[in-house]
Formats: sequence, structure tokens, C-alpha cells
Amino acid sequence: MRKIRKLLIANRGEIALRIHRACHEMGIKTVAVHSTADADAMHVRLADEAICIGPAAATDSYLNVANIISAAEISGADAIHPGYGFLSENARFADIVEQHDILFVGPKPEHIRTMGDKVEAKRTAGALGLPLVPGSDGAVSDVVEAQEIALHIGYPVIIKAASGGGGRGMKVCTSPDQLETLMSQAGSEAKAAFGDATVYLEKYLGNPRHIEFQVFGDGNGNAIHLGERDCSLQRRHQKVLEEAPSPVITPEVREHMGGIVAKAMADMGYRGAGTIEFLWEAGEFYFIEMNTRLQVEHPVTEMITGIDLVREQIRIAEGEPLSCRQQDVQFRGHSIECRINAEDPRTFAPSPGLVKQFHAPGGMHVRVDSGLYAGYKVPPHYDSMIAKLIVYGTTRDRCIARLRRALEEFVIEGPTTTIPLHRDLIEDPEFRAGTYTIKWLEEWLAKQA
Amino acid sequence: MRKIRKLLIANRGEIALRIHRACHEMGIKTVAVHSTADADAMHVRLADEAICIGPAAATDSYLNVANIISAAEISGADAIHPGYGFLSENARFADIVEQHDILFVGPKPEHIRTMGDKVEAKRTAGALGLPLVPGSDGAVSDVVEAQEIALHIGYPVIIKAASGGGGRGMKVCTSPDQLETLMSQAGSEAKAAFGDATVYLEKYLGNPRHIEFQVFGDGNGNAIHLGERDCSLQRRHQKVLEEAPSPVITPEVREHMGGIVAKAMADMGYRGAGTIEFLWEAGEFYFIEMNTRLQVEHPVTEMITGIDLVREQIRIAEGEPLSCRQQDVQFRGHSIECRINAEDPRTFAPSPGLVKQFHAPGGMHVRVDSGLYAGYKVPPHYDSMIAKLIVYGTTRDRCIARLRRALEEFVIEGPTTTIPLHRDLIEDPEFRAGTYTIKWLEEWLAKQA
Amino acid sequence: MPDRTVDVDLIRQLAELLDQSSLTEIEVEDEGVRIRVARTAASVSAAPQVVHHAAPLQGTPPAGTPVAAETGASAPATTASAVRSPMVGTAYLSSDPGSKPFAGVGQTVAAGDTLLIVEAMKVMNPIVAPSGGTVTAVLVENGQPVEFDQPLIVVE
Amino acid sequence: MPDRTVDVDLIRQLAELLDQSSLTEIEVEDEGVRIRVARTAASVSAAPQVVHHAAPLQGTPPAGTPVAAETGASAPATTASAVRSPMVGTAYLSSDPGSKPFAGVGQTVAAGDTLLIVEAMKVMNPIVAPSGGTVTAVLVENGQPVEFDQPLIVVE
Repeated sequence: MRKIRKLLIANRGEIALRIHRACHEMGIKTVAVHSTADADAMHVRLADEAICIGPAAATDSYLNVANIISAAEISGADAIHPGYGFLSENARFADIVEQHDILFVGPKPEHIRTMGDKVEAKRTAGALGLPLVPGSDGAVSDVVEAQEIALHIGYPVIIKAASGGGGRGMKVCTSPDQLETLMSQAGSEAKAAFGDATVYLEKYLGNPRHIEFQVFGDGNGNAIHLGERDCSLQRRHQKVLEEAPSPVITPEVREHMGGIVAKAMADMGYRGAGTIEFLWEAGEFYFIEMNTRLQVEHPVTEMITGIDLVREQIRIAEGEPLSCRQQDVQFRGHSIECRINAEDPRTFAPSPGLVKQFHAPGGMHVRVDSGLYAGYKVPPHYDSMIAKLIVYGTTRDRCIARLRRALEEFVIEGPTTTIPLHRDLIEDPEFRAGTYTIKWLEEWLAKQA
Repeated sequence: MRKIRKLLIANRGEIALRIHRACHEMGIKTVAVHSTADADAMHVRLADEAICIGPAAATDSYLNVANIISAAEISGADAIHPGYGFLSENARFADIVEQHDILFVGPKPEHIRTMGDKVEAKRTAGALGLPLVPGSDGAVSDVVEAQEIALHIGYPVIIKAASGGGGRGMKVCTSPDQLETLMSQAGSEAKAAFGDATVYLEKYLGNPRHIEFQVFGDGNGNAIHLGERDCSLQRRHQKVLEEAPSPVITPEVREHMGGIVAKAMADMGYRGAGTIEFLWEAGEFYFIEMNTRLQVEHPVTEMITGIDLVREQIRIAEGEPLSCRQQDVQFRGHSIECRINAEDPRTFAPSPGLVKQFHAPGGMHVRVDSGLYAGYKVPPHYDSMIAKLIVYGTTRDRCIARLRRALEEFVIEGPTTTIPLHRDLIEDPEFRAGTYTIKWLEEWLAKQA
Repeated sequence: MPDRTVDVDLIRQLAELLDQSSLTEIEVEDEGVRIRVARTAASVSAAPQVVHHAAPLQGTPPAGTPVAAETGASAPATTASAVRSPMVGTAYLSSDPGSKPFAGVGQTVAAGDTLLIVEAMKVMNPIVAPSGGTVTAVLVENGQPVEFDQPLIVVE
Repeated sequence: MPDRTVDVDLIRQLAELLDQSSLTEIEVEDEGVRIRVARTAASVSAAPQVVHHAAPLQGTPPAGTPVAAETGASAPATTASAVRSPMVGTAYLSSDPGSKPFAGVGQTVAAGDTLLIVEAMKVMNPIVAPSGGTVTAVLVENGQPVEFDQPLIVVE
């Protein structure tokens, strides 16, 4: 156990502010490290100390390990929180931090490494009992064998090139009589594209949802889950709006699946916060990947559990045990987060620049996580997400009603933002019904144009 | 049962915005009525309709019954919410509203009337089983009788002039041997001051706390309580900072006393929201008065119960039953509200005028109820309260830590505000310990000067 | 001065420059030609800019006469000298539906003449001319809801 | 006007310069061509105005040398032409505690001469003079923590 007195925030934007807030609420001093472009950022102004670590380009500042470690040393910070993105899933960085006898607010470096490697991550997940997309477990050449496998995992199946990517050598097969033809087609395509005709089989997920579980481990074999988040509303693989709980997950399924992921984390000896992402279709979960860090959408979990996830991360980094047992975690009500980007709500063209007006919505159960303020200039060098609006309600309907009210009140003038997109989105009957999948938002956007 | 489709908000400032928010979350259209001085108020801008009802002076606008009723009629509003202050405890207004077949979001007029009369309120409270300040139950002239009463209620006692007020003819007596002398002194003073030597006896509360219970009745004999709020931190009888739960009330006492007030309200057939105010000393409650309306400090109750009090008021006005039974009400965590006034934090001189900058704190469990925005002018005609900062934490200590963090972030430039007062106040060890009484803040302020 | 002294293109570029920056002024001088581009600071106001739905009120017969939160601003020149409503209510231009208006445009009125009636709480309140003159504008329609201080009629 | 009168690129550079600085006005005059770029001082900014505690950093021997988030602004005239730190670290003015500084005020240096050392991650990084000249100011103290881009020494 080692109390953190001063923590260096190796990130920027709203998540840097989020971490600063948790620290100050715990009586921990903060060190903001920032690029020259972020000298006026809110968290830089609020932090107890601020150190410029490089020019605007992230590679030379927020990814500049040497300067960040030096900043921790000259400021006497005893911990580093990497936020999300940047160095948060860089195992080497985590190693270096720990080698400098600085606490890394994150998982053990080896777990970052394992989960950062797609093949290794899948292997580990499977070994830990997490459900994978069922398939041939390697190359298949024999049609009879393929027929057997396909019957076992159930149609439709997808035939994929072992050396492939980008959709080439990929065929969806819906019935046994097509399998031979499609396998040979896929093999030929794969041969032409990658010089290797080897193919394998997997269950085909036509229209799944993206559902992820939040987990916490103490690094000593204890772990809990904090339920799921539904992040199916995506545009170009970027999450747009997230909610917890998922409209399709029952308490029984949550408890069952949560139990599986928590046990996996306990067995792994996982430390800190993590997210296990699944595709979900027809009542079944299929592991995609694990993020060994805090997620952008972590607040929706905070709202329905009442647990401050950043505080929990810091406690665990200090060597404290988990603040609660699984049976103490209670899920209450519903929460939705809207990611508000400095982008045109139709064309999604980025819109950085001077924030002329900023007025966040207030009132009961409305939360805004944002580093914006009137007079701030959104720099053009980084991610376009400038604010997160998080709303809570006792039911999903009441949460949406409150969200609508909050979106009415939100004023950001200067940069064009995606607030109008969210206003429209939550009026959609299918969104209201919660029946969307990961393909839904792109289709909806196409209809709006 | 009658669904409200359009509600007129007969108030201004943050509470008008609070009511607007609840309405929009319930799908109810809002009509803002305002004085000429409030044409630019936030709730006026957000409301579906806005009607000017008079000049700046409240007597000619917010207290102008005829114009408010006319505004309801021309806008087709089917309900009026009076907020707090202004017409909220005016039984005649409630009568007139109901005579116009408009729903009054408040208690039955006769209960407003009863509780608005100090003598009648005490009599009713006593009859309903609420604990009163024990005393002689009328004039006492005989010293032997006085000795008996004083022994029964316990020393110290206070001798008060029946026709009196303002401290004259008032004597605190700490032991039986002083009683005769002090009674005759008090009688003489009373005779000189008011021409009437009649005195009576009451238990003397030297240094009590102000603790109030939130109640809700359905008007049909069902009532619940939502626990207490501690509002002891007062300056010149104005509450400055409120918290729930009270640092001195145990769950057992809450359940016991809450049961008494809920039963009283059920027996009375009370309808809507009400607050029963007590003085509390040495473990005993003494009824002071009942407020038959929403209180400024209602959000702290909302934060620890999760119940939206304005929504509940509106539901009850519609004729719906209470949304939950007593056993469904759960108290979780701790909440504190800071009233932020446009006043000098030392001299308390009012400071209206242009708001140059406004930036509300954000993040987890931080709520701001305020009609302020950058560019708004705080009019000099009304109450100086311009914002309420409400913070929640799982424990009192964590709530205070979060409050401190939120106060660090709060920016209001232009009017001088009492934010610095709150920043200092929450650092005080006695505040931290929760050992304050209703005299404490004035003494603390005197020490700061 | 030569026939073409001022470079308009330059001014546009300067203006764009100014717009893109947070500057308030750019001044350029070249051999007697001086160009100065300036702007006043934008007004500070972060209130939500909700568009009033301007739904017709109950009992408003003509098309969408909004409750006049902004009426004062809509015709400032005319309304500055207008007779204003002393109360919230419904304006009537004549004593009953069939009869002719109390005061039409062009009509001469004397001080104290009834111009229209505002009904509030079932009471008919006559609105009288503060001074004599000619009616130059009637700003409300028969049966229109009016708010406090709303301009009703102009007598000049 | 002649074909090339006003250099818009120059104005843009001046404008950017002004935007990035805390100045309110820049004026340039060159053979009858005068360019003035200005802005009003009051900038719109609703960010919390937390006073940096400017606590002395670990290992900073002299009294309260703040991490220089504002150093650039504190001595603008001098630092504009200063040699700046290319990294975060600790500045050392001499090769070891006993020896004399690499460069003192008034000293003449040649291009490539070591002016001071910035230690980062146990590596000593010599900071060299970009051109020859005279040292007119040393802006950091021995052992002082420095951030990226912090002005260290002025050679003119």
C-alpha cells in the first residue's frame, strides 16, 4: 500500500479533467502535462502544476515518453494516469513508469501486452472461458470436415482467408448446399489476393450489437464486474451514443455473463479497470477484444452503480482492495452518454476553433464532462470529441426524456457540433424501442441525408 | 385524474427553471410569466410560451393574481405551479386558481390557510401528534403553578410576555430559586412594553439545530416522508447551506420521527409536497412551522432518495397516487446544497448586474440549478440567490471533498458572489465535524471579519 | 491619386484574416493609402437560443399571433408612442361582435375616448386615449390575447 | 498602387504572432509601408481562474521557481530570441557542482558551444549555441526543472 500524493495526468481534454476531478476529490495534487497547443486547456488551468511536454503534434508531446517521465520526476509525481488513447495501452510505457518507481494507474504491463495482441488476446480469452466466435479453429480444406463444422456451429457461416483481410476471400454461406462452391471461390480469391488459398470457417454474425462489460480486478485474484454498456450506435467504428444497461440484457443474463467475465479476470489476476467487448446476437455473446484501460463511456456505468471508476482505479493503484464485493454492486436506473464532437452533424467535417459561447445544461441527474469554456480554442490537432453529456433516469424512457430536455439547453457556439444529431437521433422510434444494432446508425444517417 | 398538457410557472429565477425542466421531462408544455425585468431570463427563453405580466416590482407582476390567471386563460394552461415564495403559500390564490378550473400544483387551500396561521398551525400540529415546545399552555400568574410546570418541562425555561415580541419581557430561568424573581421582572417589563403583564412559560432551547422533514401526501389519506434536511447554517434566518441527511440523525430516529410526520400528514389528508420544520436539541424535536410548498433546499432530498420532487408534485396535482410507498424510499449517501448569492461574501451587500462569465462545475454527482448565463443581467428587484450548487457523495466526507472540488471550478464573473464564503466554510473543522447549531454560522462569520 | 488606389481584394483578405482570428483591428498604410479593418467585440450571451414555437394561443382566431415576448422589438418605430396594455387579457376592438370598432385607422379620437377593451377575469376594461389625435395604427386583432405592456394602438 | 504593395503573408504572420502572444498590438513600418495589427485586451474566457500554486518542484534548490507555464510571458522582450529547452528535464549550468558555468552573462560564445545541460532520464543533453554571440541573459538557475520550449539563455 502506497498513498498517492501527487498524480501526473498523461492525457488531455475531457478525460484529463475527469482524472483531475477524481484526484482533487481524493486530496491528491495534480500535474498536468500538455502540448504547446493545450496551454489554455481547462485541466491545465485547474491542475496544481502544469508542465509543457512538447509541440502540438501528439507524437512529440502526449506520446513523448521521455518528456512525460521527466515531467513526473521534476514534479515529484508518485503516480501516472494515462487516461484513454495515447499511451494508455502501451505496455512499454507502463513498464518504464514502474521501472522509475512511479505507480502506473492501470493494469500490469503483461496484461496490456497480452490483450494488445489480437491473436494472443483471443487465445487468452478462450482459455479463460470467455465465449469466442465459434469456428474451425484453424485452416479447413476438406469439404466434408467443413460441412461437419458448419453444421456444428450453425448456418450462416463465413469463410475467411487465413492470410486475408479487407473482405477479400470472404464468403457468407447460408446453407450446406452452397458450402463447397463458396469454399472454392473463397480459396481462389484468397490465392489471387494473398498468394495463399488457405481458408477457415467462423459463425457469421449478420447484425450484432456491441455490448461490453466493465470489470475491475485488484491484481491479487479478486475481480468484480459492473454490468454492461451497449455501444452499438457507431459511425465508422466510432461510438456515438452509449447506454447502460443494454436494452436487450436481462438481470439474469447480466448476472450470468458478468459472473463469467469477473471469474476470467480473477483467474487472470487482472489489476484495475478493464472492458471486455463482445458482439451479441440472438442472445449469445462473442468476445471481440479487451481494452485494458478506462473507456470514454465509463460514466454511464458510474451513473447506474454509483461507483466512481477513476477513484476506484486510483485506489487499486495504491494497493487498496476493491471498494466493494460483487454482491454490494447494485444496478439502478438507466444512463445514456452522448459524445459531442466538434463536427458538422451531417457531413462530419471537423470544426475546431474559438468557442464563443458555452452553456452546459444543469438540473437533476444531468452531468457534463467537458474541458470547454467560452473563449477556449478547440485545437485542430486532436480528437474532435469536445464534450460528453451523461444523463440518468430511473427508467430508460425517463432517461431519454431528460436527455432530450438537456439537449434543448446545451449551447456551444463557435465550432459546429453534433448536438443536433443527438437531438434527432433520440426522437427515432427504433432508438426509442432500443432495437438497434451496430449497422443501424450508419443506415439511419444515410436516410437523414 | 386529469393529465396536465400545459403548465404555467408562476415564479422566476432558478425555481422557475427547475419547474420548466421537470415539465419538459414529463412532456408538458410550459408557459413562463415574467415581469418586464425578467424578459431575458433563462426559463423565459426556454419556455414554450412567455407572457409578460407586469413591471419589475413583484407586487405588480409575480404577485399580480389577476394577470397570472389571465395569462393562464389566454395561454390555455391547465395547471399553475407557484414555486416557492411569491404566491406559493397564498390560500386565496390557490382558491382562485381552482375556481378557474385550473389545477393548483400545491396543497388544498384550507391546509395552506391552517399552516399559514402560527397559532392555528401549532394547535393543528399538536392535535396531529407532532411534538411542540412544552410550556404552560397559556398564561401563568401563580408562582407555585409556575414552579410545578417548570419542574415538569425541565430547566432551563423561558418566561415570555403573552402580548410580547422582540425579546422584551423575556427571561431565561435556569433554576427554581430564580423563578419567582424573574417572573416578576418579566411581568413588569411586559406591562411597561405592552401594557399587559401576562406571561407564560416554555422550555428554553439554548442552542438548537434546524431540522426539517420532507413529506408528500396524495390528498386522500396516504402520506410518506422523504427523510430530513439539516438547515442549521443560517445567517439572519436565511439558510446558507443545507444537507441531507442531518449529521446528528440516526436511521432509527429518522424512521421514528419520519413515521410520526407521515402519519400526521396522512391523518390531515394533506396533498402534495410539504416541509415540517423542527428545532432539535439534545435528541428531541420541537415543531416550529410547516411550509406548504416546495423548499429551496429540496434538491438534497432528491439526491439521496433519487425521487424528483417537482415531478412528484405534478403527478399528485394530476390526481395520480404517490409514486412509491414508504418502504420503497431508500436513503443513500449524502448531499449538500450551497446557496450562491449575488452578495459580497463578507459584507453581504447585494451585487446585481451583468454576468460577464459563467462556468458551472461539471463531472460526477455535481448539479447546478441556476438561471444564470454569460451576458445575463441579474436584476436588482428580487432575491439575491442566483445559483444552487448541489453535490452528492456516498458519505458526508466524500460529499464535502467533491463540493470543495466543484467550488474550485465554479466561475461567476461580474456580480460578486458568496462562492468564497462557501469555500471557506467547508474547510472549518466544526463544519467538517457536523457539530454546528443555528447560532454557529453567525458566530463563525463574526470570527472571519 | 491613381485611378485604382484601393485594392478591394486586399480588403477582403484583411477582413477574412480578421474573421478567422480573434483580432479586432487591422490597419494597413501604403504611400497615402491607409486601410483599417476592425470589428467590435462580439456580445457575450450564452443563453440557450430556443426558438419560440409561437404557437397560436387558445382563442386566437387569426393565424399565429404569437404571445408577444418580442412584440416590443418587432416594430419599434411605431410602438414607441403606442397605448400599451395595462394588464394581461384578451383585446376586443368593438363592444360586441356585430358592432363597429371603437377606433379605426384614420379616425380622430379625443382624450378619454375608449380605444378598445381588454377582458381579464371576466371583467371588461376599457382602454382610453391618453390624449386626442388620430389613430395611425391598430396593433392587435379582435380577440387577440395580449400581455402586460404590449402595444395596442397608436394615436398621434 | 504598385504591383506588390502590401505583403498579406506578412500580415497573416503578424496576426498569428499576436494571437499566440499576450500582446494587443503589432505595428510594422518599412519604407512608407506601415502595418499595424491589434486586438482589445479583454479576451473572452470563462475558464476557472485558479491561481497556480507555483510550489517549488522537487529538487529545486532556490526559492519557488515555478514550473514555467507562464515564463514566456514574464519577460517577453528577452525571451523572444532565447535558446529554448527541447525537452523536459533539469537544467545544469556547469558540468559538475564545483566547476564554472558553461556560459555566463557577458561571455562570448561560438556557434556549437555548449551553453548548459538539460538532464532527462539520467541522460545529460548539451544545449548548444545556434550561432555565435554574447550571452546577454541566463534565464534559469542551476538545478532548475524546465519544461518543453522554456527559454533558457539569450545569445545576441
